[in-house]
Amino acid sequence: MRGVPWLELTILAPLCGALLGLVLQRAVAVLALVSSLSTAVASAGVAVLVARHGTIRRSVGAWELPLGIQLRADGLAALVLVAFAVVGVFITAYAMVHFEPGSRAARSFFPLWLFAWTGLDALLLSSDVFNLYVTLELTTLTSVGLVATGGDPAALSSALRYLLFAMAGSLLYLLGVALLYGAHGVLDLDLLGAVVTRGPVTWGALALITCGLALKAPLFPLHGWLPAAYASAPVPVSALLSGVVGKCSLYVLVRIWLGVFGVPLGRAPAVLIGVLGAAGVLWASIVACRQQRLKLLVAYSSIAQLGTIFLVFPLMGRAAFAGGAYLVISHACAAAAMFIAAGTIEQVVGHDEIDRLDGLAHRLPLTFVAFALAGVSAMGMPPSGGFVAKWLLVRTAFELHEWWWAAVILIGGLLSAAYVFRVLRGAFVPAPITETIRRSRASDLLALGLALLALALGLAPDLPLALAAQGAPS
Amino acid sequence: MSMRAFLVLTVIVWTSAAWSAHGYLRDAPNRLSFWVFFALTMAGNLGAVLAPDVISFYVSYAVMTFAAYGLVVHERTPAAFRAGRVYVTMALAGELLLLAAFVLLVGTAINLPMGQVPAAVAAAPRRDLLVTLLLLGFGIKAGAVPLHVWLPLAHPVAPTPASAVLSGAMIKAGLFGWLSFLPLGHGTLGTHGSVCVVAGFVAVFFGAVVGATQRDAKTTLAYSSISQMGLATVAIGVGLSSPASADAVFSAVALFALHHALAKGALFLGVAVPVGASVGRRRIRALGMFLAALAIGGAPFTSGAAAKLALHGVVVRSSAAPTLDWLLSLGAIGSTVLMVRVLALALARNGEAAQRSSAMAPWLVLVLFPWLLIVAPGARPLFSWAHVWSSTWPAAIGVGVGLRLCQRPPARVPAGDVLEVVSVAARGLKPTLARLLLASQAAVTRFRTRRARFLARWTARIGRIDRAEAALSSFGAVGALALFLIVVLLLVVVPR
Amino acid sequence: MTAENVLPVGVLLSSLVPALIIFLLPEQRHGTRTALNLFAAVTKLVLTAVIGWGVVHHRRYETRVRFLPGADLVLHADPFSLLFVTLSAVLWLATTIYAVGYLEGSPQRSRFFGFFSLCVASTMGIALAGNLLTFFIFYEMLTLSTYPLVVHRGTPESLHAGDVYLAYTMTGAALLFAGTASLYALAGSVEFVAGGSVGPLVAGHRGALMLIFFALVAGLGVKAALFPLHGWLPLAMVAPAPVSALLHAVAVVKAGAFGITRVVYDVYGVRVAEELGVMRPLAFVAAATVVFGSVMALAQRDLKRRLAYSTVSQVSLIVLGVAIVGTVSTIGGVVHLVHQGLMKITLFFAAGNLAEKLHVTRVDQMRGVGRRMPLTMLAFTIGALGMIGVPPIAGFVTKWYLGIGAIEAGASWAIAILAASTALNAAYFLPLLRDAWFEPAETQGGILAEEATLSLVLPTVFTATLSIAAGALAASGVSPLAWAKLIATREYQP
Amino acid sequence: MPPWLAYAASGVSLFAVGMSALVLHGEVMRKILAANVSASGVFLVLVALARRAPKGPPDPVPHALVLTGIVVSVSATALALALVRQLRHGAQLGPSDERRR
Repeated sequence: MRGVPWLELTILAPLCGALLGLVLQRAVAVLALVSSLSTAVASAGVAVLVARHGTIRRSVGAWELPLGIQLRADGLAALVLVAFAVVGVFITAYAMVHFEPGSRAARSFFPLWLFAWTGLDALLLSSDVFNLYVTLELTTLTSVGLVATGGDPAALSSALRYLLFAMAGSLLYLLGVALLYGAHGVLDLDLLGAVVTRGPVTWGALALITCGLALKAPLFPLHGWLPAAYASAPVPVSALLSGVVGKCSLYVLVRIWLGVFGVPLGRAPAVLIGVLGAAGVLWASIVACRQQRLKLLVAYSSIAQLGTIFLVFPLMGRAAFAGGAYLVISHACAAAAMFIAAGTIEQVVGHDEIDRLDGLAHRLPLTFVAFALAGVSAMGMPPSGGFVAKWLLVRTAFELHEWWWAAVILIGGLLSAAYVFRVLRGAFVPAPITETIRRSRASDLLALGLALLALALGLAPDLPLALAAQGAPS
Repeated sequence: MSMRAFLVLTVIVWTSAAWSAHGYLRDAPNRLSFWVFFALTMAGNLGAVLAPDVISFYVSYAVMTFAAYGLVVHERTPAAFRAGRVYVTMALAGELLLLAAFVLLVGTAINLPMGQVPAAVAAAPRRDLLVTLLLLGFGIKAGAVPLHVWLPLAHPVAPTPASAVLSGAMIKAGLFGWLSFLPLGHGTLGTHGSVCVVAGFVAVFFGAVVGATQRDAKTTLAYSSISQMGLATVAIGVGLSSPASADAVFSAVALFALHHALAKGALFLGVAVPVGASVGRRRIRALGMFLAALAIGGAPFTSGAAAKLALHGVVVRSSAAPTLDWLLSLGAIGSTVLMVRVLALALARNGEAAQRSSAMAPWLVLVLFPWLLIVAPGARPLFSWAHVWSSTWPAAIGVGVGLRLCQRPPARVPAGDVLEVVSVAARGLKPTLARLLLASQAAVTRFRTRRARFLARWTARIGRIDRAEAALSSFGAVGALALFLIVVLLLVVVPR
Repeated sequence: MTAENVLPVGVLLSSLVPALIIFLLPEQRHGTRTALNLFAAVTKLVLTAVIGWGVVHHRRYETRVRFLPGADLVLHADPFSLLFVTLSAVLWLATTIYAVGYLEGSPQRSRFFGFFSLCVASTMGIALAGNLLTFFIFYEMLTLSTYPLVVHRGTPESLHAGDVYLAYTMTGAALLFAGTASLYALAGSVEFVAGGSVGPLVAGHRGALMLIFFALVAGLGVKAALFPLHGWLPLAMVAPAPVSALLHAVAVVKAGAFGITRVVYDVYGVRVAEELGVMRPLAFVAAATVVFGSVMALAQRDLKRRLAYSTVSQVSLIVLGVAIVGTVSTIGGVVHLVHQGLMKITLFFAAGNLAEKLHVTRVDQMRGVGRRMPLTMLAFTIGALGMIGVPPIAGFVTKWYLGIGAIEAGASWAIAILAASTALNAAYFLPLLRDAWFEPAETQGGILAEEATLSLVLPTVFTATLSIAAGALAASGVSPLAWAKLIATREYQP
Repeated sequence: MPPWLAYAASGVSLFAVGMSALVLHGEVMRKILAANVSASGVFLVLVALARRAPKGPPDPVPHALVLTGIVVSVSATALALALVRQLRHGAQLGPSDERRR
């Protein structure tokens, strides 16, 4: 078990799949599936390893620091890695259903997705600020490409906007990294954490890095690029963007805060981030309630959920940290499920306008069930992963006697109930019996599977929480 | 021992009424309903008399009370429904008062044997309140003034056999309640006693005066019941204020109840006895009614005389004995007047149920049974000259007054007397109430409109978020906000 | 893995598993579904009986699963949970039979029965929950699984009712969540223990505990329809009759009242709550609701709305009993949980029968219905008289104990509330009974000619019989009253 | 002011100029160019930092970083250009389309 280079495999498996996919275009879907499954197995391997032995570090190709690249997996990384891998497999499978085999879109989607996944896994396992930059860029650029696979003008222009915003964010981040390196001469997170002190350089780096990542994450009010990109992309892309890729920048920010800034700079900037996160929860939830299109609704819901995760900054502590991690993974499942369900609806009726979905549930029962179950998690109602996360965050807020964070989370939950049920209530309108739609139920089953995963996370949180606690801040 | 009298009267009155109803209702459309409620009421009444403990008493009593509603409204006429409404309202109030009393009395020990009740009441921490509740609660059933208003409405509208049990047996359940629950002989309750005595005499005269103005035999009979129950109330009052008289009160009230139940039952049934064209039957009916009326009037050698003698025995123990005694005799005048009126009204017409054949036999039982009382041991004084005189002169005056009234009947007081006043007052209040209702409806509407307007305003306000959200997606806004974020972050981290 | 560990889960699963199977069954498999439902209901009753026997014999039934730090998932059976479990299990059986008849031939029965069983499963979880978090989880599951039933018809009115239901219950849920989480934050862990467990915290956290209490009670008060949180209940009556039965008797408002009782007695402990001074406000709110609900009921012209407001009033009697400190009033409150359920479900069944067979939905259409549907109206009469408090029907026992409890606790004002409740109940029920029985019918066939079908009448008569039995046999050892006494004595042990 | 600092400062200014152009210019090509200018600014900062130590050989790490950064920047630019091209080519959108948004 220990002999197998699981960490490297999690990166290599999707990378190989992507490269082979570029060459063997006919078998690209099968290749993607195989490599997704291998990645999942490798991720599981990492998780088992971390669960048993705690944080693991490996130097790639035996090159030592500072020039070599070191991979590091602690509990948080392992947990997110596994969760993303599972969701990734589902998305791959869904894409196989969604895209016509051999189509142009399929040929470009699978390799890009696997490249993105490569970047994603590398990002999760990165241990220095520059590697984080590179992997984040890899993920972002491939994501932009993925958005553009839609091919229509809306998708292209929103991809372009996404790219420009992301470039700006990356550059801000990189300048921050440059400042840090200039001041301290190291890039490794732990080493930086050990040497970083108060001072103008640190302050500047903090401001630049935080702002850059806030732009990419996105943190309210810098989220302007996101809804259009999510809504205009092909469904599998929306699912993986909001479920998986969308958490990257946040992950980087958490890593850097945990490793570098958290201790010396005190709580004030963390509270600022929390305030923006809270504002984002409320803002995006209200906007989500007002959307006419289902995909936009889910997109805004994702922004709101991200906002909730940003609350771990002011609540920093073991329980809140676990809550944040839990929200990341359960939202990964739930958001993907919701997007897949929305995609199915759009595919069947040709639109995704919420007010015109009345009675559709009779024709697409499984789709609506999947959406409803994912909605339960998004609302943070028990039993679901969303509930567990909310519980951990709210409880921490009360433990810190800062009830206002709890209030924001609870109000956010109420608003999310409002938009989820806005979709679901139409399901109960009786519809005249129309022709049954002949189509594959695979996409429904996949959405349902993801939604059930989100629920299952709420039934047995013990194991994931134990994993997240490995190497977590105390 | 004296409580057995209640069992006897209950059984006899109910049996005869049932017998009589069998014929009376032979072809009535709602027979089934009548018998169901008749049986239920009877079961409740018997249960109350036989109850071994408080809870069984209360349950039986309540069953009786609510089932009797079915008897009151049996005819389904508007008058019946009105009477029913009044009855059920009053009965419910009575039940509530009693429930409160029982709760105060026994707490969770709902199995308190009936025999221990008076002592328990006397020892209860809130004795006075408790006694008040009991007096009022049972007083409603017993038709004590001013709680009697349902009685003259309800008794006459019921089918005659039902009137007989309502007036004959059921109001005795109220008396039974008083006797069983009040702490007679367990301490002095002066105020309660005096109030009872006063209320009792008020009932005696009020019932007689109002009853004398009635045009309907059954209503007059109902007022007679009110008047007669006033006598029992007086006795209870004396018993409350002087513990020494308790035994006498028990036997007097029991005897009185027995007498009144049977005689009143006989009078009510007599109203309905059909005679058709037969002169013989008509004479029998007239004679029977006359005998029963004599008893109620307290003429010598009747059960009424025996009952009054017993009451006299109670009253003399009171501190105000001469006055009370005199008032009793005065009351007897009233009773007789009412009886004359009843006879005149009832005999002027054929039995109301002429077309429905009703058995005469059960009626005769009721007529004749009370006479047994005067041959009972202990009735010796009935035959003393003094007593004969004291019971004759009021009766004679009463007959005179009654006959005079028959020639020139006074203006009729509407049945339900005080209730009419209340209804008129209520009618006066109606516009006010309607205005209040309208005002409250308007307030609700106003609230709803305001809420709707408020919501609409806020929805519109929240709607502005759409424009703001659209603005947030421009490069310029994001750039400015990002710059702002950097500045704020710096401001926040840089120590001052 | 002993029987003691497994049985509570068994009770839960006996409706959860059928729910899942029903969802998967094709719509047309009506026979299979009915059989499954009945089998499950009977299984649950048997399991409940076994546990009941065990609890009487001092066995300890508990299932504990590790869940979150400081908060396990716990199902346990104590006398109070068993009271609620038994009530729900019995009424579930009745309601299932009723619903099978009521929904004959209507669409979406699979969805209906699936969510119905899910509701009952959630209710079982609520009843058996061994700590506040477990309680909350099932409480929220109940919220979610009742929504589809409320909007089952899919008409604009029912969708509106669903919206309002969600708005109320979700807000309540948020408050309950806040209260629960903050109590856990304060106390570390909140198990349900007779006599409560937060006592030691009173010294340092008086204000916080008071606030948390009000948050919890407000959260629960939404489901218990405490004024002014009752707005959803009268609207929800647009749902089919079995759903009303479920909302009013089997699960929802009961869950709220049950939760308040749990919070008062097993989280805070009655002495602690009294010392915090939160019982009096609770009692006042409950009292206000009793009167308010009755007055509103009087003003309603729609039969089911009248019944709904009657529930608002009656459920608050439970809360009133719970909030007046004293063993006897507690008995009154707790036993009313059962009594109100039995009587109100009878009333809703009967109202459903009237609407179904005679299309009688308004109170002014009741003339003569007693002749046309005698069994139904007999049941209705028993329920209505019971609500008024006529002995020997169950409602009388409640009022008796509440009355004594109020006097015992020196809260004589509550007597006035009881009296007002009785008078108002009489005012809005008796005219219906008069119209039904004493007014002539518009049409009249042979007797029973117009009576509803057997599967509608049977449960109606069954619950009516239970209402009488619960009152008439209150003194016996197996009555709800005897059980409530057991519960109350346990809570007041020093 | 040591020379490295001057370079670094000018790098930062370049970055700022690029960023403001990225935000302020409506034309999408200009935005892409602005991003590149901005990136050059960052690279300049990094290169300047490599020579921070007054004596000895320059720090090799920043060079590695800059090289990697350039690769990233070029890829991003290429992607952006490809998107613009496809947009104009496929959708017949005028160059001013971006401005209207």
